Amino acid sequence: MTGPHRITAGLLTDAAKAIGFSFDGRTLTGLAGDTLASALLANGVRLVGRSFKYHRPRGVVTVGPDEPCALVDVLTKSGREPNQLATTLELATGLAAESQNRWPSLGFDMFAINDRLSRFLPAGFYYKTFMAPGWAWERLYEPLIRRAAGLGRLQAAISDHAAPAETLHEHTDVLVVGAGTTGLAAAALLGASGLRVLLVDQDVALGGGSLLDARWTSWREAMLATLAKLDSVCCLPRTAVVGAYGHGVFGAVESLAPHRIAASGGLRERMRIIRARRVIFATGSVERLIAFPGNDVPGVMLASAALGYLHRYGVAVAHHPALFLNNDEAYEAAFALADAGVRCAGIIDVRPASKAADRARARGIEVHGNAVVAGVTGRRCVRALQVTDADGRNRRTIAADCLLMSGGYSPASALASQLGAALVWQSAIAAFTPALDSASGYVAGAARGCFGLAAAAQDGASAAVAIARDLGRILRISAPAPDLPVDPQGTSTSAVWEIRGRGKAFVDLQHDVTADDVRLAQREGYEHVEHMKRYTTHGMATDQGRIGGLVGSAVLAAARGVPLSRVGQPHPRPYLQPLSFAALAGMEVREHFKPKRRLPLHQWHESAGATFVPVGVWLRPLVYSKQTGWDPVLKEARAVRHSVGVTDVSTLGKIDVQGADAGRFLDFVYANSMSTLAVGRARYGIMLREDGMMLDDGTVSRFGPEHFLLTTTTANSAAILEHLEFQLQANCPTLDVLLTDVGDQWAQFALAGPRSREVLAAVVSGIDVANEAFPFMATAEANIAGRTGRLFRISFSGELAYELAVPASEAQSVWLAVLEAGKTFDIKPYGLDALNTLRIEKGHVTGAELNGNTSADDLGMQRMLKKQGDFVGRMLSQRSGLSAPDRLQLVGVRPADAARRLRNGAHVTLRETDTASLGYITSSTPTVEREGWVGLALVAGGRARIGQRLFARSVIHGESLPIDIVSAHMLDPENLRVRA
Amino acid sequence: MLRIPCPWCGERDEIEFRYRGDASVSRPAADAGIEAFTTYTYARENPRGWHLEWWLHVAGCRKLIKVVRHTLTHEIRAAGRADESLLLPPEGSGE
Amino acid sequence: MSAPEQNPATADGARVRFGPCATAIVELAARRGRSAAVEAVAARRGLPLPAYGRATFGGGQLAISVRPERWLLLSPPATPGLAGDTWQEACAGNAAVIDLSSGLAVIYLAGADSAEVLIRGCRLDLHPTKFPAGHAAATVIAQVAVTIVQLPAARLLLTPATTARHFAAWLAATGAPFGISQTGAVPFTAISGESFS
Amino acid sequence: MLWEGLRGHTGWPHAWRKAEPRPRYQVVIVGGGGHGLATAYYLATEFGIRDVAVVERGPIGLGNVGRNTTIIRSNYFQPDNVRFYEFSLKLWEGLEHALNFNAMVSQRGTLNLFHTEAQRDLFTRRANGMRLQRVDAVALNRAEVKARVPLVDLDNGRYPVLGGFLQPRGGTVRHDAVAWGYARAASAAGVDVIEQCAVTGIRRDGRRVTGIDTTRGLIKADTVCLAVAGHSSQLAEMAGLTLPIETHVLQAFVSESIKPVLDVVLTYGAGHFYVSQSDKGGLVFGGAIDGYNTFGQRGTLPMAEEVAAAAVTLLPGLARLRVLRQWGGVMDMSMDGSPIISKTPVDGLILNGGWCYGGFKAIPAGGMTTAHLIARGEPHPAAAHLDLGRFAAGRTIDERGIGPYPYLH
Repeated sequence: MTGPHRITAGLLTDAAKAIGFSFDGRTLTGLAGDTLASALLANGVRLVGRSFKYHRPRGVVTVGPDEPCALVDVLTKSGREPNQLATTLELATGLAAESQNRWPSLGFDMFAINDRLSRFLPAGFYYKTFMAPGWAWERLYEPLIRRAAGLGRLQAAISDHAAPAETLHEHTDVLVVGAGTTGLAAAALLGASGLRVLLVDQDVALGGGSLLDARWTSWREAMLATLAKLDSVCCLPRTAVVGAYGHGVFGAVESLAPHRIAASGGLRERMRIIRARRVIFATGSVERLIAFPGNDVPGVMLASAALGYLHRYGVAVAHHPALFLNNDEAYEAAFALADAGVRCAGIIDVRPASKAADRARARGIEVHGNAVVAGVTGRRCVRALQVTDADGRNRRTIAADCLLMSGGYSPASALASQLGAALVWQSAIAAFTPALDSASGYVAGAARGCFGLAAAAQDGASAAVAIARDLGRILRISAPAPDLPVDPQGTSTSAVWEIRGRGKAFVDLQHDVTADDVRLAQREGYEHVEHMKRYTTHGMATDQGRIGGLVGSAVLAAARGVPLSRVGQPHPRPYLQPLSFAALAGMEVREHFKPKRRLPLHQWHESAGATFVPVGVWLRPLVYSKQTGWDPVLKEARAVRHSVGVTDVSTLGKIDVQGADAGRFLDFVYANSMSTLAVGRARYGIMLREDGMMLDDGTVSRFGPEHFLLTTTTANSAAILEHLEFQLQANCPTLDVLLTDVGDQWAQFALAGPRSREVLAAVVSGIDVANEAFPFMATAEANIAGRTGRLFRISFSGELAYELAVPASEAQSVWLAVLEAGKTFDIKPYGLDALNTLRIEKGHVTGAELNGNTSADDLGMQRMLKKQGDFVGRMLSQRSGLSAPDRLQLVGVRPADAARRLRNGAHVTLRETDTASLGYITSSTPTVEREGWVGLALVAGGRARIGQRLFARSVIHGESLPIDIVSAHMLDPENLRVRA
Repeated sequence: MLRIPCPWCGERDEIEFRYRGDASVSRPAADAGIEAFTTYTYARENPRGWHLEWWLHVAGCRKLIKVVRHTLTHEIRAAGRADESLLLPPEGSGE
Repeated sequence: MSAPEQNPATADGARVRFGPCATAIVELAARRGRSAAVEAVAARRGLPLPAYGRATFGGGQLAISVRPERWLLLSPPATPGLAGDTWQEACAGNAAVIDLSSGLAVIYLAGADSAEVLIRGCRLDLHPTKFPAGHAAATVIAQVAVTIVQLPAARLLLTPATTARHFAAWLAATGAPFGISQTGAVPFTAISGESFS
Repeated sequence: MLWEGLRGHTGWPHAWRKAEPRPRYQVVIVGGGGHGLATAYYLATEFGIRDVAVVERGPIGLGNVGRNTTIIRSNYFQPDNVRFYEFSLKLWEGLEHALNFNAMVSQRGTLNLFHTEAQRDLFTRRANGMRLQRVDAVALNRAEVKARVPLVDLDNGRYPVLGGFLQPRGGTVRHDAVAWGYARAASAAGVDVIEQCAVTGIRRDGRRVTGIDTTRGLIKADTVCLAVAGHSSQLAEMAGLTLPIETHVLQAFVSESIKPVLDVVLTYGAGHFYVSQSDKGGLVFGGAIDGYNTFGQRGTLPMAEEVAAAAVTLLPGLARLRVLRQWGGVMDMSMDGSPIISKTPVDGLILNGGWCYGGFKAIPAGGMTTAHLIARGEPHPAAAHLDLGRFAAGRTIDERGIGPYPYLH
C-alpha cells in the first residue's frame, strides 16, 4: 500500500506498479499514476517547502495546477529545474526532488528569522528603506535581497538546447476548453453534428468533477466512448490552454506523460496553436481559501484537495481532519472521507444551518454552525484549531491533524477575460462570472457559475446547440444521454473572506501576502486593486493567486468600505499556466533560429577552404583561407588589381521587370532616369525613401523595350521587392508592369582585373567583347561556357570588370570554366573582405554608408536626381535640412602616418583631444597598391574639408590619430581602368 | 494573433503578411509641394478604432490588400483587393 | 492529430519520406488584362490552366496557380516543346515567361505521416476536407516560402533554391520522430503518374 | 520603519493626496504616468510652480511606466540622444534621495551583444560617440562576455557572439516605484494628483489653450501639457492637431522567480530580445513591436514565440525555465524613432510624447526638460532638438535609420 496514508485504490494509480523516488535525499515509494504530492502525502510527508519571504513551513494545499506552496526543485541529468508543482509532477522512477527556499535544511531554516522580524518587513518595506548610504543599495542591500528572493535554483546547462520541442498548428470548428461534464456534453453533441471538435483538458484524465463522484462514472465512460467513436472529434488530455489571442487563436500546451517522454526522445511538452471558428470555455471553477490566522500551516488545505487525493490516488490526507467552509459542496469531502473510514473531527460552517449540515449530522458528523476558525495550533503541522462563534464568542479548541477549508468557488474566467469578457458580481455564489459576447465565445457550466455536475452538463449541451446553430447545423437532441445523475439539493454559499485575529492570515500563500499587508497598502493609498497587487505582489506568483486572489480583493474592499463588486480583481494576463521557454520557442531555435541561405556554389566555396561569414540570412565566403589577418585578403585583392580575380555576387537581389510601362515605373522608383536607358545597356541607379533619404542602390539593365532587370544590395533584396510591389500596387495601379523575383534563378560572378577581358573572351562565344564592341555599362545575352547566360560590363572593384549571370544550376560548370580560362593569368577567387577592400579604395558605398541617415547629396550623388518627372522621395529631398552645410558628407580618409591603421566607428574631431564629433569612419581597409590604410567617412561639411588634417578618435581604443580628408574617389577618379 | 482574410488566399496567420500602413491616404500629386508631401509622409491619423490599412501578402499571393481593422479590439470587419473601396464602420462602434 | 510516439516508424521509415524532384519550371505572368488570352494559349497547347489555388495536369505538364494571373508550369527537365522559349513565343505580348527552373527546388513528400510532419510547421489547414487533391497554396514553413501542391497520394513542396537545404534540414529534423527517410531524386513521372480527379 | 513596525504600521500616511479638481490651475498636466508626474514634480521643486494639477483618467502609474521592462541606459547612436538620455541617467542616480523613496535604481550594467563585424563597427561608433561625451562604454571580447554572463552560449548554432558593449552605469529601476515616488513627492510639494478624471475635450480661445473638459468638470489652465504617450494622437486631436505618431504595442514577459542567474541587462544582437533579472528573481524579457498600429495593451503569440526562440538560442540553459506572464504597453512611435518635447501650433499646449522604446529611462529628463519648457517658455538645452518642427524641416533624429515607417522598426 506504499505509504501509511494510502487507504484505498485510486482512480489514477496502479497499485501493482510501485515506483521509487527521493525527496530531500530521503528514499520513498509511490505508485504509477501518483503525483509527487500524492506520493508524499501517502507517505505522511506534510512539510514540503519554505515560503517566499518569511520562510514559514508549508505543505500541500491543492490537488492540481492551482497549488501555491508545494513547489520543488527537480534534479535532472542536465541540471536542476526549479519551481515544479508537486501537485502535477507525475511520479517517475528515480525522480529526485528537493524542497526549496530553505537553508541549511527544510527542517531548520536560518531565514525563518524573517518571520519573527516580520513586523519590520511589511508589504513594500523596501520602498521605504535600504537607501542610506547612497552606494549601499547595489553593493549591500540588493545582493542580500536578491539572494533571499526567488524560490528555486536554476542550474543552467547549455546542453538543455538538446531538449526537443515542437509546435503543432491545429484547425477546428469548435474548441472546447475543459472536459468536465460541461465540456463532455458539449463535445459529444457538436461531434455528432459532424463539426470538427477539439476537446482539451489540462488534467491527465478527462472528466473534471465527475472524476470525484462515483455516481458519474457510467455517464462519463459512456460519453468518452461516444467521443472516441467520432472521427471529427479529437480529445487532448494533459493539454492546458494558456492564452486566448483573439481571432479564434489559442495557445495550448500538452504535457507528455513520463513514459511518452522517453518514447519521443525527451520531448516534454508540445505547443499547440489552435485556430477555432468557435470556442466553449468549460473551465469549471476554483475553490478559494479563507484568510484566518495560521491558514498556511502544513495540514491546512482545500477541501477539494482532500477529495481529490482520496478519489484519484487513494490517499487520505490525514487521520482526523476538520473542515471549515461556507458552502454545501465542500461537505462532499467529509462524506467521502467518512465512506473511506476516516473520522472527521468536525465541520465548522459559517452558516447557521444548511441542507448539507443536516446530511452530515444524520451521518453522525459533528457540525459547528454559525462558527469560524479563529486560529491554528501547530507550526509544522496542524495539531488543533481555535473555533469561535461567528461573533467571536464561545472560543473552544478542536483537536485535528488537518484542516480542510473551502471559501466557496470562483468560476475560472481568465480566458474569457482575455477575450474581453466583463466580470459580473453574483452574490448568490459570492463570485464574479464572465459576461462574454457570443461572437467571441461561450462560457458554460461552473465557469459561468452554473454549479452542480448535472446542471453544468445541461449548460454545456445548451452552449453546443447555440454554437451548432451559429455554424449552420441543427442539433435534434439537446440533452446529453445517458440520463444524468441528480445534483444534491443545496443551500447557497454565504460569503466569508477573512477571520481576523492574532497571527498572520494569508491571502497569497506563495508570496507571503497577508490580509494586514493588503490593509497597509490601502492605508498608504494603494487602494486600487492594481496598486494593491503591485505594492504587495499579491497574485503575482507562479499560481497567479488563483485560490486567494478574490480574498485579497475582498479584504481591500472591506478596508475601503466599498462593495467587492466595485473593487474587482486584477486583469488576468497570459499565461494561465507557467510555460517553459522550450515549449514556447518550438523548434526554430539555434541552427534553425533563422534560415541559412546558401550560394549555389556553397559546396565549391567550402571545398576551396573559404571562411564563411553570416550576412543577414546568407552564408558568404569572407576569404579563401582559414588564416586570419589581412594577408590572404590582400593577396586576393592584389590579384584583381594586377591581373584578374573572380567573386560570387549571387547574393545580389535580382528583380525581373517587364511590361509596356516598365520604364515609366522604374523612373518613378529610381531617383535617376531609367526609361532613357538604351536596350543592351546598364545603368547605376539610386532609390530614395519618400522622406528623401537614400534607400538602396544597384544597377538596371535593359534587355528589350519592355524588359528590364534590376539588382539590389544583398541586405535589402527582400525589402526592395516589397517596396516595389507596394509602390506598383498602391501608387501606380494602372501601369502594365510585372515584377518577378529571379534572385535564386541566377548565379552571378564578378570577373575583375586588367586581364578579365582575356579570360572572358576564352569562356564566351558569339559575342565580341572588344572594348568598342562591348563598352563599359554594356549588357547582352551571351553563351557563357556553353550555357545561355547574361553578360554585364559593370565594375564594383574599380577595375576593368564584367559580371556573368547564368542559371544557378549551371553555376558550378561556368565557375570552373572561368577558373580554368584564368589559370594562365593566375586568376584568384576572392571573398567578401577583398571585395570590400577594392570598393573602399574606389569609394563605392555599401550598407555602412547607406545607413538610412544619408541623403543623395551626403553621398555626392545629388546630380543624379532627375530634374523632370515625379519619383519617390523627390519632393522631400528638397527640404532645407537635407542639404544643410553641416550635414555629414562622404569623404575619403588616410592616416597621416601610413604606419597607423584606421578603425571603423572612430569619430572624426577637429583637434586631437576634441570631444565634439564631426562624424565617423564608416569603412576602412589596408590599401592594395600602396602602404597604409584608406577609409570612407561621413564628416560634417566633409566635401569642404577635403585637404584638411583632422583626427580619428577611437576612445575605447585610447587612440587619436591624425588623418587627411581626401576625395572619396581615391582610386582612378577618372574611371580610366573601368573603361580600358 | 491576427487571422487576415486575404481576398485571394483566404484566412491566413498575420506572419504571412507585411503591414504597410494607412490605406486611406493617397500620395499627393507630383506638384503638390513640400507641405503636402510632409503631411503625407509624417502625419498619422492613428485612430483608436476602425482603420483602413494596407497589408502585403508576402508569403502568399504577394498582392497588396486592404483591411478594415479595429486598432483596439483587432476585429477585422472587411478585407479586399487593392482597388476595392472599403467603408469604415461608424466611429465608436465595435468596441 | 496523433502524436509521433503513437506512430512508430517502420523499419525503413516508409511512413513518411521525401526527395528532390527534378523539373523544369517556367512562370507565366499575364500582362495587365491579358490573362484570358494566356489561358486560351495554354488551352490550345493542351494545358487547361487551373483556377486560383488549384493545380491541374495536362499536356505532360503540371500547372499551379498560387499567385493571381500567374501560373507555374512544371515539366520534365529539357522536354522538347515544353521549354520556356516555346511558351515565350506562344505568349508573346500576353505574358512574361520566366524560367525558374534553377530558382525553385521541388520536394516530393509522401507517406502516411506526412501530414503529421507538416502540421509541425505549416500554418494552413491541410485537413482532407479543406485541402483535397488538386489544391495548391503558397505559405511559409520554418520561415521559408513554400508552395504546397496536394497530389492524390503525395505532396509537392516548392521552395526557393538558396534555402532549400535549410528547409530539407528542417524537414528531416521535424520528421525524425516519425522515422522520415530521405530518398533519391524522384522522377517527374511520379507526379504525372498521379491522376487528378 | 522601526517605529512603525512597533506600532503596527498604523501611522503611514497616504503616499499621495487623493486630490479633488479645482476650477483652475496655472498648469494642468494630462497623464498621471512617469512623465506627467515627473514634470509636475520638477515644476514644483525646480521652477517654483506649485499651482499644478496632474489629471489621470484611471489610477496613476498603470500605463507604460507600470508595463515596461524597467531598463535605464544612455547608449544611443545620435549624439543628441546620447546627451538627452545621459542627462536622464544622471538624474536617476540622484533620484531616490531627492524623492526619499527607494525605487531600487540598480546600475548592474547593460550589455549589447554583437554577432557580425558590421555590428561591431556600429557599436564601436556608438561607444566612441558616448565616450566623447564622457558617457561610460566598454568593449568586451567573447571571453569577457562569457565571464560576465555564464548563461550565454557564445556559439549558438546560428549567429555566434563576437563580443559585446557594456554600459556599466546602465541598469534597472523598480518601475512602479518611480510613478509612486514622483506622485508622493509632487503631492508633498503641493501638486494636485487627480485620479479617475478623464479628459473629454481641450478648450481653446482662438490659437490659445484655455483649459480642459473632464469627466469631473471643466478645469481652466494657462498651460496644458499632454504627457499621455500611447494616446498622444487622441488628446492632440481634441486640440485639432495631427501628430507624426503611430501607436504600437511593445511587449514584455516575466518568468517564475529563481535565485540570481543574471546580473546585467543583456541584449541579443541577432534577434529581438533583451533580458534582466528582477530583485524578486523573475527574469524580465522584452521583444520588438508587432509592426502594426494597435491600442491593444496585451501580448500577442507570434512575438512570444520569437522572443522565446531567441532566448533559448542565446541562453539554452533557460530552456526549462518557465514564463509566467506576458503583457503589452502601447507606445507613441514617432516618425524618426526619437521623442517629442515641444510647443505645438496651439499656444499654451505642450507635448511630451513620441517616446517609442525610450519612455521609461527618459522619465527624469523628460520631466525636467518639459517642466523647463513650460516654466521658461523655451526648450531645455538637453531637449532642444526634440521639437515638432524637425519633421517638416528635415532635421529628423533617426536613431535607427529606418525612416518614417514605424512598422519597419
